[in-house]
Amino acid sequence: MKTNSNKLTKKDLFRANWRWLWASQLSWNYEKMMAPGYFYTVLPFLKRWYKDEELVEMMQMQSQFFNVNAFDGNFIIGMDLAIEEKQGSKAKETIAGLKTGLMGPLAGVGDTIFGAIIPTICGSIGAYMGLRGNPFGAFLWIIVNLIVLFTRFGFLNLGYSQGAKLIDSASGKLNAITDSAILLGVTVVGALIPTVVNVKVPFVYRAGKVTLKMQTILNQIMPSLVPVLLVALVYWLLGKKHVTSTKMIWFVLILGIVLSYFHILSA
Amino acid sequence: MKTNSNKLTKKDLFRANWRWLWASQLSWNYEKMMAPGYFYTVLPFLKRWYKDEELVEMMQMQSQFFNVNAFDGNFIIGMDLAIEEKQGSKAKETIAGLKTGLMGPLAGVGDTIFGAIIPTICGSIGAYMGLRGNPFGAFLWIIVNLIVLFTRFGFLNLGYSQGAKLIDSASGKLNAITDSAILLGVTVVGALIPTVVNVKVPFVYRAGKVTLKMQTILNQIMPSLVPVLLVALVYWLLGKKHVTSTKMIWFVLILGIVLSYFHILSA
Amino acid sequence: MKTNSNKLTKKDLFRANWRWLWASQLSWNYEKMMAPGYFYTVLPFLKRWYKDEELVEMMQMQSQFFNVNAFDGNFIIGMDLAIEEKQGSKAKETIAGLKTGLMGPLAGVGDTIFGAIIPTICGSIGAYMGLRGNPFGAFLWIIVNLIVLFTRFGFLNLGYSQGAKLIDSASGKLNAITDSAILLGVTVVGALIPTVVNVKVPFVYRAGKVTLKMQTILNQIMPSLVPVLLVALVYWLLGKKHVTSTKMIWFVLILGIVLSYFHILSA
Amino acid sequence: MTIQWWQILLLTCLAFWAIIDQLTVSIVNNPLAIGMISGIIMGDITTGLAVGATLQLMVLGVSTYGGASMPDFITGAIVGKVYAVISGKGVQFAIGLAVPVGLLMVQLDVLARFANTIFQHRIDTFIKENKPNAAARNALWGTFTWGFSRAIPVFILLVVGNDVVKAILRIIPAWLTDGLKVSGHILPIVGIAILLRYLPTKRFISYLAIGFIAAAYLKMPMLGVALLGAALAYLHYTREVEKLNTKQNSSEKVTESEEYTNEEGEYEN
Amino acid sequence: MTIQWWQILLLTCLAFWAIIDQLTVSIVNNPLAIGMISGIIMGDITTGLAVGATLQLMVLGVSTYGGASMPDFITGAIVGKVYAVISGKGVQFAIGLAVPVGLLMVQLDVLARFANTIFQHRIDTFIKENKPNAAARNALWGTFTWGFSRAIPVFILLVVGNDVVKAILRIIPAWLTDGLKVSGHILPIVGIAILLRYLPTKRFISYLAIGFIAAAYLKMPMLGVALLGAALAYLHYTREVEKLNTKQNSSEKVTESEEYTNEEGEYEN
Amino acid sequence: MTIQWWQILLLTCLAFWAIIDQLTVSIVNNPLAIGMISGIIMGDITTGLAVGATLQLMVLGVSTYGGASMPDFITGAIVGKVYAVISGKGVQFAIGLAVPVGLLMVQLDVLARFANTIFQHRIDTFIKENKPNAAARNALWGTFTWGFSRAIPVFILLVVGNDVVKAILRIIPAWLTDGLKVSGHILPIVGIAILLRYLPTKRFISYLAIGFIAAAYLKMPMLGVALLGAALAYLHYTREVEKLNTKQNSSEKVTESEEYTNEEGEYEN
Ligand SMILES: OC[C@H]1O[C@H](O)[C@@H](O)[C@@H](O)[C@@H]1O
Ligand SMILES: OC[C@H]1O[C@H](O)[C@@H](O)[C@@H](O)[C@@H]1O
Ligand SMILES: OC[C@H]1O[C@H](O)[C@@H](O)[C@@H](O)[C@@H]1O
Repeated sequence: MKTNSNKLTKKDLFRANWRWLWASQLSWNYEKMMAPGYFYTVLPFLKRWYKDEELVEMMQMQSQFFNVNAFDGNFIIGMDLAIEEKQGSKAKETIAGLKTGLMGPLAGVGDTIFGAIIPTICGSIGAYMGLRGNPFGAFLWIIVNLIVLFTRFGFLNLGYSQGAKLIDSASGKLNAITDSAILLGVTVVGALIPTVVNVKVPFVYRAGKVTLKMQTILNQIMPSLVPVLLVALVYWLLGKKHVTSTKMIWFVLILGIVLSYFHILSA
Repeated sequence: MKTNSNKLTKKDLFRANWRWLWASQLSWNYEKMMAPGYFYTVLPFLKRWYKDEELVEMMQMQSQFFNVNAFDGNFIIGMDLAIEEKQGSKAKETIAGLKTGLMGPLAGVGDTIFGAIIPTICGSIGAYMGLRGNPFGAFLWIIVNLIVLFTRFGFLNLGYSQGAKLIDSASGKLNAITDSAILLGVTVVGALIPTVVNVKVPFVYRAGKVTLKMQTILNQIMPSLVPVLLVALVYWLLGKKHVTSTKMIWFVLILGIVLSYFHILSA
Repeated sequence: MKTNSNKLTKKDLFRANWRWLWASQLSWNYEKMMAPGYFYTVLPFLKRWYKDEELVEMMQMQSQFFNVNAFDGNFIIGMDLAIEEKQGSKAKETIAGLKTGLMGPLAGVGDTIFGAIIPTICGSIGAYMGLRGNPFGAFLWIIVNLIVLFTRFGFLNLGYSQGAKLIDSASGKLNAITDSAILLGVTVVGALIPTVVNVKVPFVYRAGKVTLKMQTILNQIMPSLVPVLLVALVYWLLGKKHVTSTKMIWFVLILGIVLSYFHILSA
Repeated sequence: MTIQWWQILLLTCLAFWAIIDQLTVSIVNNPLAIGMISGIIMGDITTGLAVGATLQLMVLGVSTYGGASMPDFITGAIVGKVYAVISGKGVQFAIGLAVPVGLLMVQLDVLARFANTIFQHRIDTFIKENKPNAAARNALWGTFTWGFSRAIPVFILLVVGNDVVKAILRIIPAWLTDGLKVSGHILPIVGIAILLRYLPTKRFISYLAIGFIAAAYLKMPMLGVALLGAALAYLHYTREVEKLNTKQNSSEKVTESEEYTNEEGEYEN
Repeated sequence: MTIQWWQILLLTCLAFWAIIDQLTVSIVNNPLAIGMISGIIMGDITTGLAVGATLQLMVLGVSTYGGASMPDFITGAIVGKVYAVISGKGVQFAIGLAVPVGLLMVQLDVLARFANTIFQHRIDTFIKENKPNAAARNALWGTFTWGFSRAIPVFILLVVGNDVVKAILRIIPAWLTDGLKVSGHILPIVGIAILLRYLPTKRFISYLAIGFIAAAYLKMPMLGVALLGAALAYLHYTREVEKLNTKQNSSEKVTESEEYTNEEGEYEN
Repeated sequence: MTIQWWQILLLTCLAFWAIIDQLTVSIVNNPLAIGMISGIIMGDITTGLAVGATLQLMVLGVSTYGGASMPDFITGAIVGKVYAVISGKGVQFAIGLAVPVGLLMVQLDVLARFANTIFQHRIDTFIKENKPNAAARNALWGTFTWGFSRAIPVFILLVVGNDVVKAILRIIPAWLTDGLKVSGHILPIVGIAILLRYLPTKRFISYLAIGFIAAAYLKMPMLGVALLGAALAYLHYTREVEKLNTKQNSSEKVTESEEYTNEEGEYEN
């Protein structure tokens, strides 16, 4: 169980920030995306708070599918740390739900600000100067980037204070909070499926003047039908004996190539 | 009450399938659409399970408004039989809700597959061959139709097993299931009103350059306002003394002709 | 508390109608729109039913933000009177919720009928006649207006009878009704924010061929983001000490001019 | 070339069967197949195929949804084919004939769907009187309304000739056919209203509104609404079951449940 | 032709009344009627009708929603009509004058709606001090802000002449009129925020979000949102009532309610 | 002009760093900066800026969302710049080279993201075996897959020359690159499915459906769905807390709670 003796210090939060800065996307992969980065960031704290079985359980929870914008996503880590600090592994499900529920919107906001607005403004200024041989715009952008870098550290601390507030106001109601967090998470996953899994059925039936686009017909039945069916299939397979996630990843990898080869799916 | 001695056999299910195949649309009518077909299909089972008052009640329930695609709609009959077999007339409201809730989506899926996709493919192949005097395409389509015919029989059995599963998992919770089934049914009816009742107000006010389309203004107040008002009117009238459904059907029939005559409604 | 001795008479209802007819929009203002009119209309009844502290409280409730179409909005006053007559100040929150919940839809319906349909029809007939020097159309419109004027009086009475029905059927359940009324009201306010507060960010970033419309980017983050932030700001400020609504109105007034001056907001 | 009495008989039967086939087994449910069969009966399979194929291309993907009446080019194919052979004027002539016949059939289709409400009311009455078998018979009598709606006009056309179609179309006033179309569109209201009276609608009126909003305001297709409905139904189900459990708990094991409350926090899925 | 002092007086009163009429009884609430009446006052009803009718056509279906300010062609009609008669230059000249006047009125309309916030604050204060009658008076004083917002400019225009309009329009800087427009659009925020503080918003914050999502993301019109809100409110109501009943049952008739649980199944609506 | 070995070394390191920079500190995460730095290394900052700026304009606002692979004009900038200097053929030649290199990098980006799934599986295994440090190491080893995915091709290109790119692009069959793209798009399904198995999804399946409906049918963006989810979560929360309170009340103060019920009406927020 949690040991109150080790309250998180400013240094601890900085350390989390630092680890996230470097690790968040380094082992980004198609299966669980930023899961390694998240895991790596919180690991020192897990080791401090938990032992043995409990540690394994918490590490497993912290290495589930995760994807967010790297710039503002540490907000979630801040909240996580605040909650775990107070509640320990009792909050396992709460964290799992919160992570899932918050990653979607923070990705959207972060990608818009840090992926679209800032690069477009700095890029166009810099490029027009650069074309005239003036390096000032390029330097300006680097300076902006340094300021942004500095700002990123704030999100985690913000998340930490919000998380602390949440958990304080909810003392004695962890069950209710956990349920609500999962509810939010599951709702977001429901929306994630049609958003993240972006495949089409390119098959077009043609005979004389008649063309029948398969994707159009599928949309009439249900939008994003193919992603839903694929998720259902994999979900179901994962419930079978002897099916590991490694096997599944190979299965889906080959499935993608095969279905693409026969023009059944296209990206 | 239900008599356990008469468990449904494969022959029973085949018989239901057979009756549905022939009767589903034969007495299709504007008032209750496929209600006669549904009633005819389940009648032998009703007679086996219920007597007197109970029989009348269940027959009445089974002859309410029903409309589905004839090819996949027997799925609902399968579920129905599985549930009634276990619960008898206690499940009256459950069945009423389920029928109403499932008919909409099964109509959509069935119409797309059996009404649009297959005929378009077979039809275009067949027509192009036919134009060159080659009857092969026409025969091919007949063969496809025979395969489809065969497949149709599967849906009822599938429904039967799903229904059995549902009712088993819910033993002792029939009230909750009934409520939920009705909830689903009522939701679908809410969507049925603007979908099935397709009338417009063609009235256009014109004075000089000014045109005022009545339907556009009505849409600003509420989409599908006219269907809603008509349903409300008929619902309200049906609650009056001496108003029978026969009177209502004549009323609506004449109403339609009159409103059309004065260009107040158009199809 | 309510005094049963003073049951509302027809004359009372007429008086309410009359006051609403004249006062509803006279002190219409940007801050609380028709609040003065509503307050003025119900004041005689408040004075009859309540004293001292209770009176102040009820007057405060009756002078909150309110906006509706003046022609059909008295329906709400009718409901209000029926409920207060039975329940007195216990119904304070119920009334607050109902007013807020019903004003939106009644505004929409009233504006369509009395603000769009009737003026368009009467106006086009009258104008075409007027252009040919024929005053008949103008007089016709005046007659229509007199009929409309007469009709307006009916809505309040209709509201009164509906309110009485509601409150009778719900005896002993006022808490539940109050909650539901507020729920409805809050839902409508949620929709009011993006509807009523209609401002855009006109800022467009340009560099060479690159244009970046600020409003488009903001919409990507969240539609109606600016109105939401502004409401949140004012809501938050109102919670501070020494912040009065008078100060807020000046603050927002100047804010609008300043933000417009710097092209940050436009109408 | 003239037509033989046995050909008229066969073609009339074919017209009868064609509509019943569509409503039941759906084996020759298309202009192409019916055109071919007419061709066989008339001894000229190639023209039959050509007429059927041409009409087929005109209705590709057109299908009857929710009981709407469509131009019936299947019946059109029979008549068109026959006249093409009799007159010897070829496929285009046949099409020119098949199309108005197909359009005429829309009116008769509407009529058949109307006529069947009579059987519906008889069913309702017989059920009330607990006469299941009588009711069952009425569920099948539609066979004749449907069948004759196609067989009779084909028979007349083959015996009396083409002019009769035009005459009939001239006699029926437009306001009546238009009016019947509107009536056909609003008649389901009666069935829906009866259903709403039958179900405990008042208790679930909120869900009626939600379904309506989804379809009318948000233009969600039926499967989407049903999915939403199922989600809400499952929520309701969980809540009801929870209530059941609470009730049982509260009576059986008051002390235990309280301990659980104090313990608070251990999550269980 | 010159204008008489009693004509000026009558026309000024007409301008005052025209706006009050719109806000209250709505009998002559349109350019057509006001144009006609100005015509009567000026002794030339035909031109009055023509001016009014032309302006009427320009505002057909334009109406003020949610307190937005529209070009006021009613006031425009008065001034336009008068100058048409005085100058003798006819209808087109009158229109050319009425339009800028109508546009100027937008600014004054905004100003009147601003000025009334003063009465609002006095109402709020008097209510707090429990002076209902004083508060009531302030609910009517808007009569003068509204009325004079139209009467004064019309009076000036008739006395001083047309050039003054152009001068005024030239003096008021664009940033101020633009700014006032923006302020007008965001001022309701204060009222809404006060309302939110007044209602127990926190408890129902979820519904605030749902209403917002429906309007902002799904573009549902207000009546649709209200319908959804009503559906959710009714759901809430049923649940609360159910809870009340359970509480009463659980105390009054514990044994019976348990029997019901065990019985399970008999449906009751 | 020929290239020196230390220049090759520096440029290879730059390619390695450029991608790591994007994934971590994001300081020189754009073609412009990298073009400039290559220019410094090659001793011709002006051309470097020109190449970088031109490529920059081609990717304005293009960014990688949800792990999609984009043409990598940052790596393109390095190669392009170098060849522009070596060949002396100027900026346009450099761009003509940078673009295919950037496109080639899409394939290698996909490959790196694939390769990292190996580390993912090692992490999962080490966690199961309670070896946190070993797992942590694997969370960083992606550095090399990412880094080398850019460094190696740049190195080869600088040493062996341009033709090798074309050769490689010719060898890799289209069905494989297309197939890998599809696989990349559907692989997240595995992570999502594992997550769904991990969370108590069945209890909350209704909300899964609601989230899906909002995104798929109503096209609501993610933040909107999350807002809706938060609203529903808060509703759930209030209800759960209420239940907790009821339980405590019902045991502690039965009599009081009943009085409250009878009193009925006094509203409390
Ligand atoms: O739309 C469902 C269903 O409605 C009616 O019953 C007919 O039009 C059928 O052809 C159709 O399949
Ligand atoms: O939109 C409702 C209502 O809003 C304001 O009060 C005015 O613009 C009225 O004219 C309008 O009817
Ligand atoms: O979309 C969120 C996130 O997804 C992936 O992790 C990458 O594409 C990031 O660049 C992006 O910010």
